[in-house]
Amino acid sequence: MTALLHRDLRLSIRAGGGFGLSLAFFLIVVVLVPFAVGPESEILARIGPGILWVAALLATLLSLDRQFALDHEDGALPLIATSPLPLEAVALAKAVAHWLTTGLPLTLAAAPLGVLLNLEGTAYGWLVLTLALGTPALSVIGTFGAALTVGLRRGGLLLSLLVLPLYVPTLIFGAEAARRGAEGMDATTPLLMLAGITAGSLALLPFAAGAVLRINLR
Amino acid sequence: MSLRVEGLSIARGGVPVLEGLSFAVEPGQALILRGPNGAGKTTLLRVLAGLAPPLSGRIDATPESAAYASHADGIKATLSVTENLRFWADLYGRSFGAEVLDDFDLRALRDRPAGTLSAGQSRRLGLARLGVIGRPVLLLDEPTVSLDAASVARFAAWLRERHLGQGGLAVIATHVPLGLDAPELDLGRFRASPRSTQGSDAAFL
Amino acid sequence: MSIWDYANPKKFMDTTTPAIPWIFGGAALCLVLGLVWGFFLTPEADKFGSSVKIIYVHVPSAMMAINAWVMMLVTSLVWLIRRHHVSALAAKAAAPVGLTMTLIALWTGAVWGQPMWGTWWAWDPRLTSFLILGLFYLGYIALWEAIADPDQAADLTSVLCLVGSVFAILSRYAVNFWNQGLHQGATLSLDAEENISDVYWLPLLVCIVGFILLFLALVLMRTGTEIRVRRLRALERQAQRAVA
Amino acid sequence: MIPDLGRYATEVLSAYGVTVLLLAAVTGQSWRRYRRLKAQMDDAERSRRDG
Repeated sequence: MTALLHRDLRLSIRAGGGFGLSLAFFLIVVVLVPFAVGPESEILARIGPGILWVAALLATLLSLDRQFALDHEDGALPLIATSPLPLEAVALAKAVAHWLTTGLPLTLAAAPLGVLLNLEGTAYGWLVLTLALGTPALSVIGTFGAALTVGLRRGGLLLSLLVLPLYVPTLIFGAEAARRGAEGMDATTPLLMLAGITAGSLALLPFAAGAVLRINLR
Repeated sequence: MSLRVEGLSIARGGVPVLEGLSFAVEPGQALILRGPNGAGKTTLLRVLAGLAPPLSGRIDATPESAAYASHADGIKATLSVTENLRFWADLYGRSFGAEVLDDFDLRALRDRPAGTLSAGQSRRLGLARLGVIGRPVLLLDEPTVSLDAASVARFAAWLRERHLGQGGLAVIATHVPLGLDAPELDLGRFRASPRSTQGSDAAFL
Repeated sequence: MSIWDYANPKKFMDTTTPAIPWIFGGAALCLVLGLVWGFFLTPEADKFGSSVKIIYVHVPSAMMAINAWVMMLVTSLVWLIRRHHVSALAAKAAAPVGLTMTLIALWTGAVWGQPMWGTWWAWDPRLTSFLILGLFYLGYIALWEAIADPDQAADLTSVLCLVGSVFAILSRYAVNFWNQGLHQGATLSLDAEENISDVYWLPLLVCIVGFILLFLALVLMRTGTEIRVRRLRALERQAQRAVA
Repeated sequence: MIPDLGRYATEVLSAYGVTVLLLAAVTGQSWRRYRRLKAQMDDAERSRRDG
């Protein structure tokens, strides 16, 4: 599994697009929002955590369709599928690689970008904490969606439609925990739910993604 | 280590293509699949590789013993030749020995990014994967496509000495004579009857 | 005779085809009776005025929107476990009907909310949940349409239905939690069946039966259509093979 | 004929209207497709029996 993870990481670093595209998109959204809603810092500070969460979600969505598409195009997928590595592990490796190239950089970039949205002192910690807890779930759920649509023409649009409702609970609990934390309210429940979704997705969805890949490779 | 197939029926897209197929390949032996386009050569190899389930019949082979090679080589253009091969070695938990580079005449190319290789060169790289992963059962789908005569001979020599000679076996779909002393199996004889009652369409007939 | 005998497409068609007109008749009868009763013959409620009449279309459609998804979940499981084609096709047939029910529930819910909340759309937990349910239906239908091979499509949509169900329940919980945080329990709930009097309850019951029968008739009819599509395709491919 | 709906007339009427419209639409679509496929199927069965 580390072999596949290692290769995917190296590929996305060589291609350059992996990190760059999602981060650039994240930056663009955060820079544009103040132009659209006005420069009042109280408003920006209040909607900031939500904006950053939506931006992170969309940036994640942006890079999903390449997860299996490249391996499908050059024929590597059936070769990997016939290797000793079970497809469930392949899906998990892909999800981890995706998180390391999008979720993790987004989490790290969120705090500096929060300055642009006038976040208050405690809000930074909550934002980074919720993103660190929540983005793995976004990657695993997205991997399941990418596995569903592998090999489909116009799979990208369909992928967004399929993944969008699946992202709703993660977004709600993640943004809610960040907001409550920032406003000094008790954020234990949404934080626990967020961690639960991430743990559950990590544990179960690779099996669904593996099953779906097997069907798509038939 | 041998590969036995008994009463195998297989389908492509829910339609039966081959029925009642039986054969056995012993260690050191190769089997050449023959038949016109659409006869089911690729489908059979995919079923043997475990990518698709058979409609019925039995495949007896040691699990985790087969390697499949399709038309496409799954080569990553931004990785070098060595990096590509090392990935497959790692994935199969094998050590990567440089002698494979000689077997497939890749030594001079080993640090080139795979994206800069010609079609024939990248095919050689694709085949070199088989040397790296060391599986005793090879399922090869048109392995010689885009290879020149010298490369075909080199590949045949590798197959004969390094693979079959070491007790491996192979099932090969090819139109090009490889110069192997191997029996041929004409799939045309096993074509599924149009009245076949197998396959997912049959429930609606 | 076992219930699984009906999983044979021919047996299914032979049994359901004669029944469809009767179910449709029953559905039409109940719907006309229930809606006319509800629309013309029920009194206004103290608090809600005449807007209470909306429950006769809202409650049944909302129920069927959820029941249709549950039915799809069951038939998807049957397909994955027992590989009965009729089951997979029934799930495919039910999805557009379920989507229609969701749209009706959304529209009538929004229209109900307009006088109550003074706005056409409020992020009320129930309305939001139905919006998400509608997205699930859309994705499910789009996935069926996108895949050419029917068996592969059946497999993939079934897995999506399974995973989607888990996330739909999660979303329901999440949405409840999320909105509660915005304004404390001030939302008006539509189904106060427990304290509703018989004057409203009886016509509502007739409407619910009507919606159930209509759903049943539509699903049976659409499943029949899907079976015929598959049979035509199978015959065509058999003819092609005979020529080749 | 139509009962006095008071100030909620628009809401109630549009709710019933949209419901009837959507139900009619899905029923109509299902029915048309059912008829079309039945005709195609009958054609296919006939030519199979004759041919």
